[in-house]
Amino acid sequence: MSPNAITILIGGEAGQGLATIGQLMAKALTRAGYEVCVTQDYQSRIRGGHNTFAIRTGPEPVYGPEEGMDILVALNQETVDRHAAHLKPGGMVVAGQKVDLDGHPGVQVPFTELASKAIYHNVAALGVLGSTLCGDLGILERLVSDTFAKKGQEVVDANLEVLRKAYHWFQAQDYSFHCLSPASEGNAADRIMLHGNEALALGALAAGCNFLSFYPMTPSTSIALTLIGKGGELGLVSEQAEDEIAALNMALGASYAGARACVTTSGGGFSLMVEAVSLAGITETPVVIFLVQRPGPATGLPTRTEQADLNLALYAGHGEFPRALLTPGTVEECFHLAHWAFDLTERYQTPVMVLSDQYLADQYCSVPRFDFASLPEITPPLLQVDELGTYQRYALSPDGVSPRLIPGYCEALVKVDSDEHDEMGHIEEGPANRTAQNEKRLAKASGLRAEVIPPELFGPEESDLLLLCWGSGLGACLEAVELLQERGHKASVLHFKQVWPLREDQFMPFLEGAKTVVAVEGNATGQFAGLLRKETGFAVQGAVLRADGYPLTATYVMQGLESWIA
Amino acid sequence: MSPNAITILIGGEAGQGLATIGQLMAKALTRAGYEVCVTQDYQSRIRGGHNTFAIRTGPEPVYGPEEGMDILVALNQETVDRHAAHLKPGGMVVAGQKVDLDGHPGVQVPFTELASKAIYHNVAALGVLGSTLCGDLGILERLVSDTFAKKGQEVVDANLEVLRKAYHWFQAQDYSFHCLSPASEGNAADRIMLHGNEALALGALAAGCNFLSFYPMTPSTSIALTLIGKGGELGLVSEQAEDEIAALNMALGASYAGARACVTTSGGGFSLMVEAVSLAGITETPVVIFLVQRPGPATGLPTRTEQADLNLALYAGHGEFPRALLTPGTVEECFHLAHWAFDLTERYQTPVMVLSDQYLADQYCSVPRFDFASLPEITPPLLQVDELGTYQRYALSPDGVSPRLIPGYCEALVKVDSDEHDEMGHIEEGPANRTAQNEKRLAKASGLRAEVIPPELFGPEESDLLLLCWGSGLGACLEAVELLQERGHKASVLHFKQVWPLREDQFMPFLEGAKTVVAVEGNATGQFAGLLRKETGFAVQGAVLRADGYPLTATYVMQGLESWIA
Amino acid sequence: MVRVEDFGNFETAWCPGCGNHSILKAVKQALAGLDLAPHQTLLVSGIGQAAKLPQYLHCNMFNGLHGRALPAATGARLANPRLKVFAVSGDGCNYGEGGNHFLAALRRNPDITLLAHDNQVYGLTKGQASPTTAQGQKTKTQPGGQPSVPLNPVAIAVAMRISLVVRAFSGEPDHLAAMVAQAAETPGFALVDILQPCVTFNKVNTFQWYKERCYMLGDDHDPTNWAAAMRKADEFGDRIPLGVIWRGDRAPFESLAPGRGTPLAEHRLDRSALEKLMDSFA
Amino acid sequence: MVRVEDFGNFETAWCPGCGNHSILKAVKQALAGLDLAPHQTLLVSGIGQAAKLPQYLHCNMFNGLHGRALPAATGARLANPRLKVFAVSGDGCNYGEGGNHFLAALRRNPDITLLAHDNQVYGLTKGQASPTTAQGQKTKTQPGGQPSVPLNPVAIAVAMRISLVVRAFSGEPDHLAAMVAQAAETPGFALVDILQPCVTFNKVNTFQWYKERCYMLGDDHDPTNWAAAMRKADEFGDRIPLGVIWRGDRAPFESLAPGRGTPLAEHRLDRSALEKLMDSFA
Ligand SMILES: Cc1ncc(C[n+]2csc(CCOP(=O)(O)OP(=O)(O)O)c2C)c(N)n1
Ligand SMILES: Cc1ncc(C[n+]2csc(CCOP(=O)(O)OP(=O)(O)O)c2C)c(N)n1
Ligand code: SF4
Ligand code: SF4
Ligand SMILES: [Mg+2]
Ligand SMILES: [Mg+2]
Repeated sequence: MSPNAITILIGGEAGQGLATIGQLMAKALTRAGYEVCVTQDYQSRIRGGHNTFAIRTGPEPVYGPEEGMDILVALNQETVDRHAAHLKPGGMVVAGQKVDLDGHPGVQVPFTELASKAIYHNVAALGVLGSTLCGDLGILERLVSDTFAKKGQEVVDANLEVLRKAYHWFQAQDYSFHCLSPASEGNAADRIMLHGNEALALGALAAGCNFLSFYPMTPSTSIALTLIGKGGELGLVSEQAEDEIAALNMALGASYAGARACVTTSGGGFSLMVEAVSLAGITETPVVIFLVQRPGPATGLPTRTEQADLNLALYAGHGEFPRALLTPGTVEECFHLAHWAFDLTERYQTPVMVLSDQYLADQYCSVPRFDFASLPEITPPLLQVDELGTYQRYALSPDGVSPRLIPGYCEALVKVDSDEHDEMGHIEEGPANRTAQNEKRLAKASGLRAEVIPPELFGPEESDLLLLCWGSGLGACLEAVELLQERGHKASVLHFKQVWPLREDQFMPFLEGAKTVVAVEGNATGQFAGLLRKETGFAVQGAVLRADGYPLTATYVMQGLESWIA
Repeated sequence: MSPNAITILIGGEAGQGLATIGQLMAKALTRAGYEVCVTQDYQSRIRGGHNTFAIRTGPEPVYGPEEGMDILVALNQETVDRHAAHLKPGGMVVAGQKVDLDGHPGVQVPFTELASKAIYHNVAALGVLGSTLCGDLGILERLVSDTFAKKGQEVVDANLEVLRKAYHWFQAQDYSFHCLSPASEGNAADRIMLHGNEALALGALAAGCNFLSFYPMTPSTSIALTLIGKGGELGLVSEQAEDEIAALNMALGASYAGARACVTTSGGGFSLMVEAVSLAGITETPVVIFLVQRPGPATGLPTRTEQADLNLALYAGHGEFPRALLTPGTVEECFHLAHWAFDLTERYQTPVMVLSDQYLADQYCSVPRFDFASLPEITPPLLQVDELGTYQRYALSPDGVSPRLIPGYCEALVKVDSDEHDEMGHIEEGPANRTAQNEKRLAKASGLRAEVIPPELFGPEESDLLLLCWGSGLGACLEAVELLQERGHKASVLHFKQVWPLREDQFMPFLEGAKTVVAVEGNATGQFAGLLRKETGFAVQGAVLRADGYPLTATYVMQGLESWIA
Repeated sequence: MVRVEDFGNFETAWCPGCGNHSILKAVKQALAGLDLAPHQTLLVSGIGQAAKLPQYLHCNMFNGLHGRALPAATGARLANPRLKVFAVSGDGCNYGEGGNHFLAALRRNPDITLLAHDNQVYGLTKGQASPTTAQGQKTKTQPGGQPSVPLNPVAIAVAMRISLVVRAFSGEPDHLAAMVAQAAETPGFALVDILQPCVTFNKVNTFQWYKERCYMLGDDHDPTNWAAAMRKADEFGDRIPLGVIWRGDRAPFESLAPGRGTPLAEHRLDRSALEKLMDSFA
Repeated sequence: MVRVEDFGNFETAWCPGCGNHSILKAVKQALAGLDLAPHQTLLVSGIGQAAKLPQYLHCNMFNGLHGRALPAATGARLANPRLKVFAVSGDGCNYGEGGNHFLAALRRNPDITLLAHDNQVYGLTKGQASPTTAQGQKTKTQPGGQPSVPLNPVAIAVAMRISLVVRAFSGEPDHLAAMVAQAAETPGFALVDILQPCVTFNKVNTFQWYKERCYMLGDDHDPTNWAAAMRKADEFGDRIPLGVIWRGDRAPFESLAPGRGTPLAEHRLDRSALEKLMDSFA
């Protein structure tokens, strides 16, 4: 973690535009070549309440949020009241003139002077903010031009004027903030900024996903929004279903008929899909399920984060059938694992789930452009078979995978069945057939095991303290390990970006080579640690668990580790 | 297992009345004081196909089905063709005159001579069958009288005549079958015969269950049928819901408003209830879910048996909240655990599930009459509170349990909430409140742990071979252990009638005291063995798994154990 | 005498100008008018902006799952006849996720008043099309326009002849309060479909849009004439009739459903009946 | 030329005398008449006795979950316009468990023919009331009589003006075959509600019961007149009209839904479009 990293926290009510300012600023920093990592905190309401948009940025990689901030952009008084006490030394507040800084260092921006209309205030804030960081005005100008281009030159010009006025206003102030250390050369050119859900959508599109059925549910909706907004040109068919049950059944119908299909949802919606997950299992129909977690049970905390649906995802569906669960830890992994999910589900014809959570979903990051050319081609299903008369959808095979034909292209018939069926796909209730088909389906688990993505180890192979994490827990653990190492501990992180299946051979040496293994999870019961014990017998020595709706942070992890590092 | 036990297998098409003959015969045996244990095998169709009704009976306890039979009642030729080869030495076939015995010993009953109309043929078969076993004609006569009483004396008399004619017809035959050893004195008076689902319903009614909402699904429907058929007089309110989602939400609404409520379903329906299970968790609303398993995935084998929904039941519902899972092994346990389920859910205000399966659901058994007076009273919720103004549905408490008031009886308001809420029940998204309420809910797990029903050990505490089983696996294991002991093995059975929570202290000594532990389960992946390892780290040495739709039998278990007992 | 103030005054999470504010006021006014004390009333809701209403007044509350207000309300009504039961939720909740329960309620006709806040959009999840969004209307998830036609819940309810079918508008609060009161007093299922501007996400069906189209049904409309009611139910475009569209005389569900009709919380176990019941297995 | 024999002859698991046998025959007849070869047709079904129909003829088949035939069919239709898509299931499947999808299909109007075998009972699960069982009818789970009124799917479908609404009867197999063919040829959603005696579990709505009541709609009925169609849809008692109750002119869903309209299996990844798309994140 860069010692040169700083945090800008923008706070205000829902509807005040804080996300707009934040996104513009984060994008400007990305274009300037900085590393950027955003954490968003909002409430389940459209107006009012108290929301924040935190940008952590610097010339070197940043992994996640920290508790304090260097610059506090206060769109209202409440922001000062709640957060100013956490200003770091040398930090400052940026606020409007009606906000009382309450003795904290900072500036009161004369927004009404800088911008004639309220709609320009966001750009004014951007100008001031850019200026405090000694940002390049040219980059800000281009960003503003790009952003408002669709609205015509007049709007662009008006915004540019406000931007410049605000930028210069701050420079004229008798106030200086330590400028950001320069970004590394060359970083600027090939970077994009997107959040976890956008990266999932982009990965799906890169995998040729062309069908989406979904029912809106925070925090998953922006995957659907991105797929629809960006995928339309690629020919993506999308339909907002009447409910989540319809969404998954529709995706399965589409997949059967030739689509590369996915659904997006969160815990409650996923619960409603459980029966159809089982249908995907027995019909052997490929489908990717994006499950973006939020705290439960039931409606719980709709806009907050948690990693508590792991068990449900592992065992969703009655009866037994194989599956794979991918759990990206970063925005980049969101992209790659979304692509991989389609690859796996297509080849194994069984449901593949990608688990994210609100924190990662809303986390904007600057990342290198994705290299589409390096991605493997995904083999499409068959449109023709030679043996027209003898084609059988569920032909037995050693690896459990049968040739999947799309109906309507040749005379062979494609029969898929929710009942136990024979090789042709017709209902068949006999025990020998049952055993053959059940074992055929379960046999696909071996292939999935063979292709498991190994967990990634950061730090020494033999450690005093090994932090075990999965999915979005990565950033906090990486930063905590840096702190631990600074304090002289031989600490490592073992991060699982695939939590099912698990393969002991890939990680047992690290667990056994560590003096102490502590699970770090965003839930109250240590679900992954439980899974690990089930599969390997290995019991972690401790756990740092967070289930208050907020993401794991290095500070939180360090506090939780206190007894282990005393 | 009694060496004097015999098996009567009745086979025929759906619609031929084999279940009627079987039920009458089993009831006659029960009234005569015999032990009875029935296994039913049928298909997912209303007419045709091939079904069987197997009665295992004798003077001493019988645990489950066996593979061969002593008497084969063949209602059609297919029955002879399929089953006669498995006749045990000394066994016989009972068939009509159109059925070719194919060289097997037996009698061809002149049904048309014995009974003028086809509707009497069932009673004729009963008469012959009773006669082969040297059954008491008086018992058969009373049974027939009771059965047809509702239809008037004329019908009773006509049936009695047929019964007697058939009984005497067999006695006049030049054919003898070894009579059943006499039943123990006194057994006759205080026995009833019912199947697993009826026992669950009776247990529920004994617990004061007064609300049922359900959607029909084999093999769970007969719980609902029994609750409705028998519970009406007790004031039970029932409603067939539009779907399973409605069923559980309706039950929760009813429970909130003062009902003692349950739902009945099987795997697919339960999958649809998953979201509402989570709602029960966060709203802390008592409800009992009867989940009668059948083979999946999806529609699977609708009329067959499996124990493959354990994982789903354990983790159903997004987010984290406590629950209890009860898994009766016998018809008697069905009764007692159904009662206990209501007791637990009422006191811990969290969902309690009872897992059965098709095999146990349809298993008629003769059992001693239940002693209602010995059952604990279940404490009802409050109708009044003192502190009208300050009553809070979710008041924090050390054990996590808050006073549950029924609305409408006093001025205190009862607010329950699917969102995270404060003590009053209003939406509250703050982290401190979240942690307090989440921990409050999870704290109830301690109480549930304290009350866990320990697994039952049959056989020596230190064994060479310990068979681990749960739910309906008990009978097959008990019989297998008898066989093992006969063959000189120091074998035991450890049976779990509660699979969640688990308490190591209750059973680890037995696991560790055994040379070899083998899990015996009705699924393909050893779900309970996995749970055990997760909770204790203990890995079983072997597993006998059955997932072809048929129940575990002693023969199947012995075959599976071959490598362990060589 | 119950007064409007007895229901309290809560801070809401709704946008300023949202039609929900008027609906909340009208509900309080109706309850006070009916002399229904907070503890005698149960509001069951799903999830959405509309579904937050029960959070904002003193009453018994069952805030359940998105789409599932009606089954929970039906269960509560069956269990406890002491309570006056309302189901309160949005168009997405009632006609989208919960559509099957809406259909079932039309068949059952339980003694429940359904307040369906119909802003023709998903509010809480930020502006996707709802089942009542107009065909062709553009949203972020339907950038090419909503391909489906809107559901006409009023027509479907009339087709099924439930006890009362009302169309109301949050911009006519007194009429709305009167309609809510009439619905609550109707034995059997009463649907009050309430047109409600969402100032943030529905820029088509604005207050003005409704105001220009809505008119009060007069005495010339006979709500017991089914064909006439169907015609009025079908009217939703340039003109939108407000008031009682249909009044039927079906018996309420509770009067036909099994059970004794006494509150279930008062049942006590009858051991001798149980013993008799066990005899039937002997 | 496709012949009836091309669809094969399978042994069924239905009871002798069940109306499903005639429906199966009529479906084959209709498909042959339309010259639709087995591989050009997709039958999507739920679970139930009716839903077994696709098991008994040569055709592409997606035998899905109880209640979920319509969403699966909709997905298949969106993905693959080469297929003629039918959804086939019982009254319980379509109007009970699957009610919400029925409502959604009425809004969407996809180019799907829904064959709803309406035996007014749950057959496969042995005789419980279905959503179309008459009020008061006694069953084992409704020993006091079904408390709800039956759903009128035909009236609801007319109220929503889908492309075609038909009432047919398995006892009029030629008429049924003609209706199935007309439905299949209709672009947009076509509901064929088929009265079907269940000889085993429905002792009220027998063949005779239907036979006595059903009559063919004549030329005097104008299926494009909505009010007239509503009246005919509402007729279900002493007399039951058979034939086209309503014919509408709504555009089929696929023509309005996003996507290019080409079969999705033929899409190939456009890397340069993807690169451009990535630019929008820079
Ligand atoms: C099972 C489930 N799916 C989705 C959601 C997300 N969700 C919450 S409210 C809502 C839509 C609300 O629309 P509406 O019912 O019209 O209410 P409004 O906000 O417009 O008042 C959705 C989709 C959820 N909470 N649960
Ligand atoms: C989720 C789920 N719930 C319940 C069932 C059990 N089930 C199978 S068919 C059926 C009812 C069938 O009735 P209907 O759709 O009218 O078809 P029919 O048998 O009368 O033709 C039910 C309840 C199931 N398979 N899945
Ligand atoms: S988003 Fe719309 S419905 Fe929700 S509170 Fe705001 S105006 Fe009202
Ligand atoms: S039970 Fe009824 S619907 Fe099912 S096959 Fe038999 S007659 Fe037909
Ligand atoms: Mg709405
Ligand atoms: Mg039916």
